[in-house]
Amino acid sequence: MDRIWTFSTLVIFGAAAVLAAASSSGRGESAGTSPMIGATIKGKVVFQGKAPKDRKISVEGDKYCSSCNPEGISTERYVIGPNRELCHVFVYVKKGLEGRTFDPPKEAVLLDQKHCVYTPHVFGIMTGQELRIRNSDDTLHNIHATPKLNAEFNFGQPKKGTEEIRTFSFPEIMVPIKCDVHGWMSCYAGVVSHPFFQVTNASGTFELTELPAGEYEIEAWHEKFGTLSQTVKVGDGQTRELEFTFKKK
Amino acid sequence: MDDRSPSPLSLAFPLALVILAAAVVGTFFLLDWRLDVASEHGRGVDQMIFFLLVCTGPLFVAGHLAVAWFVWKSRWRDTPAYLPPSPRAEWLATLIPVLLIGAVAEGGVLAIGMPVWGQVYREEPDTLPVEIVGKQFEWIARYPGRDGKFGRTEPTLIDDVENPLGLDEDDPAATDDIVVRGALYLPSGRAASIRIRSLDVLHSFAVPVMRTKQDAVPGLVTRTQMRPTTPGKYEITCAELCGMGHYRMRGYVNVLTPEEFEAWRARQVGWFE
Amino acid sequence: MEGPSGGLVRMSGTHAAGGFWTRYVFSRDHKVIGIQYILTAMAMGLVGGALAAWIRVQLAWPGSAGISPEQYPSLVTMHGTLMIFFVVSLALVSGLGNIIIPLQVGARDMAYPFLNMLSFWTVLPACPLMLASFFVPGGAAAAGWTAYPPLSALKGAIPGSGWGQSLWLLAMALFIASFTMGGLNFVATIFNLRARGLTMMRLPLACWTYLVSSILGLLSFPALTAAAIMLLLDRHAGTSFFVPSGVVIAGQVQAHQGGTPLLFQHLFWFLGHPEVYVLVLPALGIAFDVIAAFSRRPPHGYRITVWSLIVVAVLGMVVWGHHMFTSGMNPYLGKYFSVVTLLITLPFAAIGVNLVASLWRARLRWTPAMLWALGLISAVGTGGLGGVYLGNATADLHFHDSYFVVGHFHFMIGMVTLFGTFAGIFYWFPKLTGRLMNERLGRLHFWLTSLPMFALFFLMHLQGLRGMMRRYYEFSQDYVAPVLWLQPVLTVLAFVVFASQALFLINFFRSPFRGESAGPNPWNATTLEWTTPSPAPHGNWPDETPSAWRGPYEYSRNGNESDFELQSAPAAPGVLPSKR
Amino acid sequence: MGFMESIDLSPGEESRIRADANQTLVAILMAMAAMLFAAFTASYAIRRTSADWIPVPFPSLLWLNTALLIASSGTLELARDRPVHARRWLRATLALGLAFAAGQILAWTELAAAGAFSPGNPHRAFFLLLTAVHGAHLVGAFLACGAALGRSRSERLGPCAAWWHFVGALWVYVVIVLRFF
Repeated sequence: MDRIWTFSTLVIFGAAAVLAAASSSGRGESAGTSPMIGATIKGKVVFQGKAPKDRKISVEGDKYCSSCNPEGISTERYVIGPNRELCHVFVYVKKGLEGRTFDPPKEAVLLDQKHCVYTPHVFGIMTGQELRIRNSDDTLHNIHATPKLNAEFNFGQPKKGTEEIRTFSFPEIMVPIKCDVHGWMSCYAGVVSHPFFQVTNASGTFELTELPAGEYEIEAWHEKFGTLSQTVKVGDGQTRELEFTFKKK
Repeated sequence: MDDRSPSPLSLAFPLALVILAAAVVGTFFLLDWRLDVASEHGRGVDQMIFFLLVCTGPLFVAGHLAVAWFVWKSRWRDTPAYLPPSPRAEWLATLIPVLLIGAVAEGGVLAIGMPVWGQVYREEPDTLPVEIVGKQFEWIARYPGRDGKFGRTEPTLIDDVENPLGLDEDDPAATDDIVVRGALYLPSGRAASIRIRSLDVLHSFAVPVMRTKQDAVPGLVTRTQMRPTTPGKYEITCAELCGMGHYRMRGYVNVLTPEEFEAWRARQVGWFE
Repeated sequence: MEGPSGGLVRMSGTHAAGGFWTRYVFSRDHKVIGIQYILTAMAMGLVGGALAAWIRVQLAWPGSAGISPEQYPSLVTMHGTLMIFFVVSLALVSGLGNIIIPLQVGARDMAYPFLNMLSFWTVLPACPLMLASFFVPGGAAAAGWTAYPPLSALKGAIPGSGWGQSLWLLAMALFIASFTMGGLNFVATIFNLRARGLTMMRLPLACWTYLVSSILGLLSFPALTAAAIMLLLDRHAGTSFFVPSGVVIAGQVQAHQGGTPLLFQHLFWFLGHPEVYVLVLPALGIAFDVIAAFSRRPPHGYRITVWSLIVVAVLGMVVWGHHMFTSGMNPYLGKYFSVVTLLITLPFAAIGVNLVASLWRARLRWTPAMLWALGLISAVGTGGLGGVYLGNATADLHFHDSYFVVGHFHFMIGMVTLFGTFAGIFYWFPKLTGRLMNERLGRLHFWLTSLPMFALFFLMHLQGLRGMMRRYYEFSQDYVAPVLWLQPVLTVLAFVVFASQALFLINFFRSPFRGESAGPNPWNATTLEWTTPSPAPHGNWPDETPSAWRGPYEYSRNGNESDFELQSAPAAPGVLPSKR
Repeated sequence: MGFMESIDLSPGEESRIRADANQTLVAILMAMAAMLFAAFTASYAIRRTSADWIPVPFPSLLWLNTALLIASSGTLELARDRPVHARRWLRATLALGLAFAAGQILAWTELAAAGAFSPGNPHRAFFLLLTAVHGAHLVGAFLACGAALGRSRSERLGPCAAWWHFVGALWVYVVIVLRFF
């Protein structure tokens, strides 16, 4: 009897040790764990030319949405600042990280549906990272993703407070997500296999930090203006600045 | 097997039938099944339905009472004597109720139904041209604008946010088209000629209070006509299964007085203006 | 169908009883196959009924059933498909038809026993295939039992349109193949294997209805076959028979071009409408047989009924468009379909009136089978009158796809067919098992099923009048609010109906062992199946097969000693059964 | 074995009833096939009005195939007329039928090589569909005639011949539809 106990204890400890080793080695080069400071690429995205305006969408066919948006809904497509800073641009490392693997962060990306609008309108997510989809509205929304590489999903959230988790398996720029019930509701997910991405905010700036030294192709993507890319070389501890200028196609 | 004493069922069953018939008739008086009607042809549809209710109701009751009566009578009958009716009597016994039902059915549709049906599909002069387009899961209305012409649409131009119908900006007829999401504005008293389209799957443009129902078929333009009578706000629903959001594919018909309607129309701007 | 013939021994009797496997599993005996069908239908009925109950929970208390809006159409689709094709078709048409036809025509078996076995073993795999679709990615088919494209043709249109729809089509293909084989057997058996002396006008009405229904089914199913093949090609081979140009699903323009969705609807309803008669007519035939036996008099107007059946079948094939009044087809076609559809009321009412008139001067015996038959009269009358509303194109502007339609077709292909099936099972049970089913349990089952069902489906008509649309996950429309309080009531009624089927199951599975022993003719009925011992042996008659010397319903003839005369009893000289 | 041994039917009668039942079966099957092709024809008629309808070049090989199939009907009639040589003529019929099938496959590969079966054009789709469904009916004819070859009794030969001729007529119909409409 004793021998069985000893044996099973050994097996359990052994397994735990192997698991611990595996998980620590799996963490690899993910940001934050290595002592190195790394490189930083930051910059700004601007728009040049006559800026199109977001249409106010009247939603009078929908009782709920019109009650929380009596003036109509703005779609957040062309959010352009006073100095032509362009918001909702997805900036990420397109090339230069081949062969490296990164673990997805534990915390999920939250996609909220509130007042018949998706928040955020554009977001980045790592392959394998959880996407938590929440309905904060007291009406039906459905979440219909139409990716090319990843698995399509399409489900409804009829009640306020419901949440669902989805993940993406392959990098894909970009995955359009729509609500079929409310045609104006759309958002985009940039799925990448590394943590070096950012979506510009109202100030149009982005900052990719703790990059390993190397040469990278950085791409900026906007849902209507298309993509721009630049190649940049950074060394350890260095910071490089970039500027992307979109024009109306 | 020969049960000489009458079964309690020979009492209970006819009684159940009588109660059933009474209950069915009763529900029509107890339940609030009447729906308002706000269109001209809708009144005709209601007349048709009312005619059928009035005619088939007694037939329903008569049938149930006949069964109850025969069953009730059989209670005292225990001699195995059955006198077959003469073929003539047999024919008559069948033919008379049959002709009655046939007259109700065919007479109703020919005398009352078809004129109303014609009213819905007739091409009248001086109608208000409107378009209603179904897509998963939304109704989008379009008015031809000042030029009275519907502009060209292209599926490839469809962008749910900026151009839900795929209007072609290069077509001059399209620039002044008025597009309204989820609501149809109509003047009362004037017939609206409604062209119905679908961008994806089958839908059905249904306005229950108007008694209007016409499928939206992709690849096809269907038509219906209605003359609203009473100003008000009436719900549009979808009557053809179109996917998960079918049950809440909603919209409104806003019936305005002619003056209000003109004022409303004057406020609208074309899609590309 | 003239010409002398004999007892038809070898014709169908080229198979022996055999051992366990050939006797009970891969049996070619029509009675065993009939029971296999009925058992299969019962299993599928439990699933279909559970789906209905589940749907009703959602409708009564939205959100509490754990059904999401994209699953709801799947449940509705599967409930409809299972009930129509895998419950009613299998139990009433394939199941009872198999049991009744050879026995009533005095044949040893079906004309093609092997084909008969093959027919069952074709449909059996379709059942797990259909059910499996719940567990594939995207869930079961969700385009309705009508499977209208483009919803059923485009994967992105609804999640169930992926794998689920493919499995649905596959299972339906197997079903159609099976139903075709069964129908061919029915027709060949009734036409060619009738006993000596059994002229067509001496055929019991149950056989007549099976004959008419089989021919109708055989001629209309090819349209669905064609539609299903083309839909399959549209889904998987990139053709566009039914998907038009420029369809945009979730912002993406589909590659299909030029197809016509209305074409599918025409093809579908070319089958779909006759299918209703395929299911309803046999139930009426069974009711005529049962009512004759338990009211101790021949049915009223045998010939009128037979001709009415034929007219119903012929007209039934040219009225499919009344399902499409609002579909966008030419309004003139709407007029035509409306007028011709309402012509069906004439023969159909004749059948109904004859059912009622068959009770005139009756001497009733209150068996459960009789209760079901009487209940059927009420159901077919009410449902039939509802049809007068729906065949009317103008009224249909209001009723199309509303709960009025749901109530109506549940009366016809829910209640009428189910009542007929129960009547048939109670009536012929002793012939199969040698024992009677429990009458007390049977009566209880009747009351607990029929009354709630009537209330349930009748009240749906009123909801339809108010404008409630079918296939809705939830009702938030203002105009239906006054009839929404009915929803929980209807759900409770549905649960009573579903739960009371347990009484039937207990009765059905207990009676073969515990039931009262039945003689060869427990009901003192007249048709040929009651001339053989109960249970009927393999090959149906232990020695020679019977001949028919007289009509099928010789009850209470004046001056006779007993109140019935078997069809096989030799008649007075001069009435020789020289013709078939 | 039970009831198999009890004889209350003369062999002649039995065989006649069997033949009658087979005739019933084939008659219904023909009606069903007619309905099936009617459904396809209706679809064809509706679909051909659309803009993307481009007629596929009709392979001339199909004319030869048609001739083969018509000839096979002739040989089948010879088989029915001459019971002594029935088997020989039946074999000839089957051979002609097989030649037809081979010709069909050849015509298909010819069309496929010309890129005719890429999806899109509805006429191509109908071409494939109608010939394929006709082919399925032909398989039935082969099975029936094969069965008749095994036991070339009139109870089988009659219904088999009916089906064979029907499939031939069906082919002529398909050719007319595909070539001229």
